[in-house]
Amino acid sequence: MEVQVLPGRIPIIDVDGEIDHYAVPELESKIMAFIDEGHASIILDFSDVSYIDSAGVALIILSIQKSSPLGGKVGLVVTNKNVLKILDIVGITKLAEAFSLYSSVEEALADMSGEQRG
Amino acid sequence: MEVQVLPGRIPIIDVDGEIDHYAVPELESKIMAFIDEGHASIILDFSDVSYIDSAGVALIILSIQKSSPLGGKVGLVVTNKNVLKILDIVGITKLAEAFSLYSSVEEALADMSGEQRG
Amino acid sequence: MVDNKHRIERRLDVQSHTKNLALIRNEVEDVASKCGFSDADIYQMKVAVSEAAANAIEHGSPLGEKNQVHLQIECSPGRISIEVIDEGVFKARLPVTNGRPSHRGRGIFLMTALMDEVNITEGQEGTIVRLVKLKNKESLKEREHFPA
Amino acid sequence: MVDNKHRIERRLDVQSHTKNLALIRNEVEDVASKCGFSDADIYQMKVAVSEAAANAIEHGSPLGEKNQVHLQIECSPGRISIEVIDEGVFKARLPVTNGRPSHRGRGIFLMTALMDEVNITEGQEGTIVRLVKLKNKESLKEREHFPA
Ligand SMILES: Nc1ncnc2c1ncn2[C@@H]1O[C@H](COP(=O)(O)OP(=O)(O)O)[C@@H](O)[C@H]1O
Ligand SMILES: Nc1ncnc2c1ncn2[C@@H]1O[C@H](COP(=O)(O)OP(=O)(O)O)[C@@H](O)[C@H]1O
Repeated sequence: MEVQVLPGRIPIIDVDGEIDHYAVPELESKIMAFIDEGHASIILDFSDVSYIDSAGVALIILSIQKSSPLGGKVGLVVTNKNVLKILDIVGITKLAEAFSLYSSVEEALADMSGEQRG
Repeated sequence: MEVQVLPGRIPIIDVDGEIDHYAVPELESKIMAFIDEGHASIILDFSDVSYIDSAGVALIILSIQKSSPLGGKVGLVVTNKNVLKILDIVGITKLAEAFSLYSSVEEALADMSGEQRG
Repeated sequence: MVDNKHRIERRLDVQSHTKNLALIRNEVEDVASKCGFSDADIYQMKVAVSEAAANAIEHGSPLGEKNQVHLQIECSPGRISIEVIDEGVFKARLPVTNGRPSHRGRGIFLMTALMDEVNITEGQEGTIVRLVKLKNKESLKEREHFPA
Repeated sequence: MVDNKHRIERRLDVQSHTKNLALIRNEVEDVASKCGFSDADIYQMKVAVSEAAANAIEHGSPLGEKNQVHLQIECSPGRISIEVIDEGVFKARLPVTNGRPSHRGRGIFLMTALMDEVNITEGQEGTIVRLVKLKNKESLKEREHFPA
């Protein structure tokens, strides 16, 4: 996991590899701590994630539930077809409250930065 | 379903019989409409409920989710052992946010009225 | 060695409508009590079957009330097996409510929690949910320790 | 009439720890690809098996890492069957998070969504989850319409 924070820009959390029940506990505590530091809105960049299961799904929902009461929003970037299929099955792709799905980091930044400045 | 509203007292919604996927849609719209009328806190009296399944569980959770943002609370009265077992399995008995479980209407009124006056 | 006096088979086909859930539960109760299951066991299988039938009606009936739900109950001395069969395709999508994760989706979990065996098969003609409950589970466990 | 060249049986017993989930998924991938399943099918069964194994580790291992998780894979030409067996008792309780309904509890649903058959049995020695996937489902369906 790698975090990119630039002043005036929404932070990007870059996760790669397999997000399973083994990887999630550490990822979860890092992401929760990062939001707690005052980063209400984040971009989760899963472009290089090759595998996700229900633990990863729970992580996404938890991030939204943490970010939303702080007035923030979670942008999720997914490109892998198999990963997208899992997110579709559990309904993540249809979430609309404090959440958006993107196919690239650029798209996420363009869309979410507009809102943040408002 | 029978609703008892007395001035200065938390309204009691008395449900009896079987709360299944057939009964819930009507119950749900009535209870939601009732909360919408300005009754943030309610007591759901399930003392005479002989059967409940996941539709009834969803109804309880929905009531809490409707009542909680209005500053209200849902008190649930359950006496039937079989019904209690189902609520236990799905975790309802352990919910603590804007929700309490009681074994009699009197107990619910005594406990919830104190909080309401505060 | 099957005690044929206690072997019961029953089939029920009903219109796919939630108003028939009570009918389905009654059928289960009738057979299970004839088979000698306890009240607590009967209550649990009624809930499990009702969940499966509600899914058959809500998710497994592409033609709505024109479809049917099929119930097949088989009871041998120590065991009841109840199949709920619909005429649809398993829908692999969890519902979303107002853009938020849904408070629903507890039906399949309840079945597994209440029964000893749950089998969900996506058949050619429709989804088949088989629910099995064993009688006298404790005595079975004892048998393990004292083999005949 | 079974094509023995394509019949594979494999057994794996691992320590009950989530770090071994990747190992379990690799084993599934290895057998399933030897059996000729498509990449999409293999991905789906890896997720389903991983969910079952995660449950075995998190809910079905009363002694924690002292327990084992057992994987039994059988592949015949048109069909793979994967059993995940633990050493615990099925826990019939959904988790609650901070007094609110949990965002968890999607594992069993995912298994049913991704496989053609899911069987959960509360055995004497532990919970047995059997996951089955069929190959060439479309051709099976065609056969229905054009019987030999
Ligand atoms: N008989 C069925 N036919 C088609 N899809 C089904 C069937 N049973 C379950 N499903 C799918 O599984 C999901 C989860 O089912 P369940 O756990 O009972 O919760 P719910 O019905 O409340 O959504 C359903 O939303 C549906 O997508
Ligand atoms: N192998 C198992 N042993 C014991 N209990 C289990 C097992 N698998 C599932 N369960 C029970 O079923 C519940 C639902 O499982 P699942 O749908 O995978 O969601 P989650 O594991 O995220 O809670 C678990 O919380 C647990 O109570």
